[in-house]
Amino acid sequence: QDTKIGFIVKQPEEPWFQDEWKFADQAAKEKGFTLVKIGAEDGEKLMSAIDNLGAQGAQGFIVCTPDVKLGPGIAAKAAANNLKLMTVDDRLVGADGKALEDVPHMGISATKIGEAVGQAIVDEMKARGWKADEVGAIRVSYDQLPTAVDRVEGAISVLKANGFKAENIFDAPQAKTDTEAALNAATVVLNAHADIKKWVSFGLNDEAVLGAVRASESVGIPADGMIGVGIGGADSAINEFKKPTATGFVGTVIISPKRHGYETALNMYDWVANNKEPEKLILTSGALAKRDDYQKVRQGLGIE
Amino acid sequence: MSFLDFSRITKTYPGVKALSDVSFGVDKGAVHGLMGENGAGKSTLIKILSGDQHADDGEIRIDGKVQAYASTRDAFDNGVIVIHQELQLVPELTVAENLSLGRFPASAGIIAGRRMLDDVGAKLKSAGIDIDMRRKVKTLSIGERQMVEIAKAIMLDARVIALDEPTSSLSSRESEILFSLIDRLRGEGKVIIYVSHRLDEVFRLCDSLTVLRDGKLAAHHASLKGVTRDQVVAEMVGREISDIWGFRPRKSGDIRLKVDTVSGAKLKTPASFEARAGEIVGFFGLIGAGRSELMRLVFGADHRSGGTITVDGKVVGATDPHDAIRAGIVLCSEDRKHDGIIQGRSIEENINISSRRHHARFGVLNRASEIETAETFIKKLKVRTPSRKQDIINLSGGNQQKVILGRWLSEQGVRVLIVDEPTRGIDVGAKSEIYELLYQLAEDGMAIIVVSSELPEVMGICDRILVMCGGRISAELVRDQFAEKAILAAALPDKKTPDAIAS
Amino acid sequence: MTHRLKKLLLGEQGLVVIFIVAFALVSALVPNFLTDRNMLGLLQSVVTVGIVACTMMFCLAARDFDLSVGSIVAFAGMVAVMASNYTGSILLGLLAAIACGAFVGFINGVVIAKFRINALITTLATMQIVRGLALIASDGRAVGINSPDFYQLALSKLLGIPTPIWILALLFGIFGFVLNRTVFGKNTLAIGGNPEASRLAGVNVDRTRIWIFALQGVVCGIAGILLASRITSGQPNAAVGLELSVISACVLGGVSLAGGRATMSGVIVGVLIMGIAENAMNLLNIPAFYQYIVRGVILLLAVLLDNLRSSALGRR
Amino acid sequence: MTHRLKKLLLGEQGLVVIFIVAFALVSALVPNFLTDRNMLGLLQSVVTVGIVACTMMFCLAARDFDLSVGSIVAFAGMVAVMASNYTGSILLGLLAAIACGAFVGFINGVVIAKFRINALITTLATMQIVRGLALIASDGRAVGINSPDFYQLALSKLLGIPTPIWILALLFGIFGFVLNRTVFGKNTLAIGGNPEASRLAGVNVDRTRIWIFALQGVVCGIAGILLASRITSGQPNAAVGLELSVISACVLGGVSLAGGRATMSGVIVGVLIMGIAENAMNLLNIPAFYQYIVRGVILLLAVLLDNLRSSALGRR
Ligand SMILES: Nc1ncnc2c1ncn2[C@@H]1O[C@H](COP(=O)(O)OP(=O)(O)OP(=O)(O)O)[C@@H](O)[C@H]1O
Ligand SMILES: Nc1ncnc2c1ncn2[C@@H]1O[C@H](COP(=O)(O)OP(=O)(O)OP(=O)(O)O)[C@@H](O)[C@H]1O
Ligand SMILES: [Mg+2]
Ligand SMILES: [Mg+2]
Repeated sequence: QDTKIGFIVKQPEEPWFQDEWKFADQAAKEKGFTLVKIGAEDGEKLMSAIDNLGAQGAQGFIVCTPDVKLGPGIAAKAAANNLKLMTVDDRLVGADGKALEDVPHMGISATKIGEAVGQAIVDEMKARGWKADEVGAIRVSYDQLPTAVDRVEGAISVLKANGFKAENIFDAPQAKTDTEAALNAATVVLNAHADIKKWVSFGLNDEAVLGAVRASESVGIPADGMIGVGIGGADSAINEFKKPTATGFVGTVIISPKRHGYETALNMYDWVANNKEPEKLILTSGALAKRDDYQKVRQGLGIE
Repeated sequence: MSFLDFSRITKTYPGVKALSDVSFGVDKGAVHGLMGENGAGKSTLIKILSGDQHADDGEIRIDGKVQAYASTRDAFDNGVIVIHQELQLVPELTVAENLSLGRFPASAGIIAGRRMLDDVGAKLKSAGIDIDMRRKVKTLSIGERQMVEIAKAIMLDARVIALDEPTSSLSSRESEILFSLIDRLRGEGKVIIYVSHRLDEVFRLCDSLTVLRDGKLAAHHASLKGVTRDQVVAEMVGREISDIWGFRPRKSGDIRLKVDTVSGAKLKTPASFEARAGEIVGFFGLIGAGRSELMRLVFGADHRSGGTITVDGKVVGATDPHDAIRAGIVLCSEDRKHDGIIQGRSIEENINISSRRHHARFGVLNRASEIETAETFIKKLKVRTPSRKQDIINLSGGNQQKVILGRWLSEQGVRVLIVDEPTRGIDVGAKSEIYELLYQLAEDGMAIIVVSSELPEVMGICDRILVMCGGRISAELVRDQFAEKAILAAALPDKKTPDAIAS
Repeated sequence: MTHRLKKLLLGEQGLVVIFIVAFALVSALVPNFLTDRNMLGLLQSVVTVGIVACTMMFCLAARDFDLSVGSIVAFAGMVAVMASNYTGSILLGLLAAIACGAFVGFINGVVIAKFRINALITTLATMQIVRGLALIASDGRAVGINSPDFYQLALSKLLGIPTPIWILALLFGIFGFVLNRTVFGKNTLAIGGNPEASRLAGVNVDRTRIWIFALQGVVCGIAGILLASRITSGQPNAAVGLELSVISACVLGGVSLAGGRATMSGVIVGVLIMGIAENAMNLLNIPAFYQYIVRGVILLLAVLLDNLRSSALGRR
Repeated sequence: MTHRLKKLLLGEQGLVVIFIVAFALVSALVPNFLTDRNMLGLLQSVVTVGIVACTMMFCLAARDFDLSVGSIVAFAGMVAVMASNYTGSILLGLLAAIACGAFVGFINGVVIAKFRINALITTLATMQIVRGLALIASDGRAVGINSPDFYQLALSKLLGIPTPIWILALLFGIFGFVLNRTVFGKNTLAIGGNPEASRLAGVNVDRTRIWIFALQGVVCGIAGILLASRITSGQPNAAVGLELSVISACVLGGVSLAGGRATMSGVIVGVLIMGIAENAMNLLNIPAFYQYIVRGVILLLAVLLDNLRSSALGRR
């Protein structure tokens, strides 16, 4: 019987997940198994997707869940369909809020990425010689998404540890997770605090930070008055680095879709085909990429 | 004091005093006529009686008790049933369901379908109305719908029944059914209020009569003995009208419209006829004779499955009304609510919708000429309204009809004017003016086709009459051959004696 | 023979016939489609949409519109979980969820019917407010279920078929009956077909509309409970965009947005078409971006076919 | 005095008066609201919604519905960027974007008007198809702009006011004129008021509807270009959910979903109310979850106020 492995992701339109899929496909080609890619934006779709995999006769699947609290449900569904289960990016938790240790996981903690962003901002501020109390911070927030909260809170914790005052951090809630919404929200913050000339910004992903950077441009803050550090390192960030002149988008913390996609798929294949159980927990790390070194960083992560 | 008493009823709409200080009474077992020009306030009075509208002042008493209804439901519960001027039916429901709406026979909310059909069937049969009660209302013709509407009057045991222009789209045969129904109700001691613009009917049916003018009581006749028609007309219109038809002979010219073996989905038998320049051709028939269907085919409103239409020798490939209009054929449709008025828009826009393309330049409106056209026709047709900007839905039924007529009379380059029941709901005074307008248009060389269910009307104003029956043209008579008997005989599908039906 | 076929196709149930043909085609062409497991999975995947479509049908038939269903489903799910956790009684949790759903629906109905505020705006507003409440109550995070019995709602089976599917079938039956055989159903159709005539005929239009929205709330509450049980947690972000799926399923099933026209069989077909499309696309492993296009094309084809059918009917 | 005030409030422009009062209130109560910078920021934030609302007004006034606007905006933005990059000419890119928008709109119109397919379903289908195309064309990734001149579309200013705002004002002016002073506008309103009567009055209903959708496409193309310039890239995920914002702005501005009623001033007010609400909430630093609730309440209040006004009018 052929090996069939599912790969379910929560936001199939996002470049990040597209990349994960792409690298998982690569593994599938190398090992000669079938990869079934399904997008599941919410818990209900996810449950259907697992049923669907079961019906197709898959042996296991990898999932990036729309919500970590779905843990027990996913585990039960997988067992009911006799499917091996691995998670990627986001780790499942039980009803008690503790991680489901039994489910093999590969990922990176949202808080850790956020801290890397915060560190990058602090470093850039030092390089530019900015003092913490003359700088405003735009927290482009999307609190509906728990991961987003963890990321920005990670960044804020580093900023605060480096002398940033809480009252200089301004919330710019985006109504949706696209650049336009971030742009509109950040514009309001910038205009409400016209006296502050130096700004830093961070958010859920590259698009959010790009919105803040665009907002600073539209109200006339020059590129050297803004430090934006994104998360993801997909094309929208790379495009920014390719622009002829530098913008306020200083860097992005790239997380490697290659490891997350390729390795998880490979591990699942080994588990299914050779009964070799994967490690329970593999944590990857992000790498900061900036205008001058992004190509090198990407190569280092195996994605160029 | 009478059984039903209106006292000092006053009602104002924005910009319009619809009723002021109207008082009169009606006795049990009497049919009381209510007449007046378009916009005189008849429907408003009926709506107040039905609990649909609330009077600003004054009160209604039945059997000495003051009636204060919060809703139409209260009115039913107090034995008041009103048949409104505009049809109030739900197209997607069946006839039986429409007649039971608001009072379905049910237990625990579940409809007793069998009982509903039995009830409705019995009532319809006793009233002599022959309509399949399982049909959805949307498949009925206007006339049939009107009969369904009328049937509502007998569905409940009412004390007071008000009928607002119930015969406006009925032909004489169906009207007769209604009249015998009214006679029966009168015999049962009900109070019946009867609104109509047809003097013949009012004199045939009514025991007493009230005339409204500009929202005020113009006359009250406790008995119709010794009252003449001319007197009533004068009370209504404020002047004498000697000859309402005012027919004058014309010379007719070449053939304008030639309809050759035209057929469609709802008119299987191909029909052919022609109309000359300057000629007024009448189409008479009973409900369902297919006149409206034929005219809709000529106008391109429905899909034509065969035949040709020529105007002034040129073939019209009309597949859509706007093609027909460009070729010089216009149709003023019989169903003003569904096919005529454009709700939510002003009188001005309703008049100009078709003709404005002649005045617009590069698609930009010529405001001055639009205003002028609107004002002209409001004046010419005596539309009663505070301003040309009034939403057409706020006009009285007859005034809406005038606005729709104005739409077509203001159109330019018309060679063939088809009017389907043009004077439906229009008062006598305005009628004669509309006829006069038709004569003028005919004299200017237009071919005019008048579809009407009112035999006196077609006989009064037409040069030639075509009679339709069962979807085919069954007779053709020129003016000096006009005779009621002959026309009715041709209109009747079965060979019953026409005397039984003649009005 | 061909005559009888024509009659069948063009009759009231023509949509159902078309659906059966399409179903047979998909079964033949898509591997693994017609297996017991997949059929059950398919049915389970349409439970939420299907349940909510039952009352959305009434709503649309009465010329109304309800955008708040997605939020109510999420909110009711949250309430079910939180109340169960708090009281320790699953039953109380379920009752609380249904009560909350009914309450929101009732408010919708009152605002729309009594204050005469446009249904689109009203339900758009409650959609936001209720979603906000769900987020605030849970601080934006999913709430886990304490008692594993709660999962049993969705996992338990009767005759080999999971409970939610039974509930769905039951609701289809009930609301089909209500639409055609009760005063409430006929009044709904009448209001949609001609509100003015219904009012003049003495139908209590306001009360009927309020009932429709309240029922919609109850049904959303049930859907929310089943969803929470199925995904084993209350999620404030659940069922985003549900309203559009439900409304399209209804319209696909021949419910007129202009009111006055609806059949339960049509709605069932509409719901199933949407579910089958999703299911088959995943079975065929169609890439995510192409799924958008296929979904769009299927929608168009489905209505186009039905239109051809009914225009053939008109010309008959 | 009070009489004149009453007349003003209850007149045609009463909604505008209410809006001005509300605006004054917000200005007084919300710090930093009434600053030049914030006003410009506010206006820029409503450019997309405002532009698309111009033609959505026509669409709704003709009793139609367009859900595909968000997808068209994203797609047109992608096309503008990709075509500019490919040809090296920004002008060609812009033309291509507008042509694509017009094409999609035209297809919508033809399917709806000629094949008589429900507008909701049709545009839901094109919404999916077009979004799918945008995703496929870009492989789901943002596409950067090669020539920095492209940014200037959004950044350049005239008399201190950014170009997009001028364009918005211009379109408001043009479509206000078209609605009230042209045959096309009046025909649109007539079709919405009574489609059958309009057809029988010689209005070419099909052609008018096709034009409306095609225009909607053109306008979405313009909005897409400005958006791409503003965010300096073509993003296939842009403008998701735009349709709902635009439709609510229109309905808030008194456009009737039952057709036949629309004013440009109303739509402008609707667009601004939505923009001001967002802006003020962020200035007041209202937490994200509470923003949902506030947004809902403002929507309700705005329509309620307008209803009170017009029912007072009825009772005058
Ligand atoms: N809702 C309304 N808003 C404003 N004016 C109205 C409204 N309803 C009726 N009117 C006005 O009130 C007056 C009386 O109307 P009504 O319908 O009672 O006339 P009517 O006597 O029935 O005329 P017709 O013979 O044409 O049916 C008319 O001038 C009409 O324009
Ligand atoms: N939508 C429809 N579906 C089925 N039958 C219809 C429909 N509309 C009309 N008919 C039938 O077609 C026949 C012709 O109706 P039509 O309206 O043309 O008659 P008419 O001569 O104009 O009479 P009137 O207008 O006085 O009713 C009638 O028997 C009617 O019942
Ligand atoms: Mg009247
Ligand atoms: Mg007729």
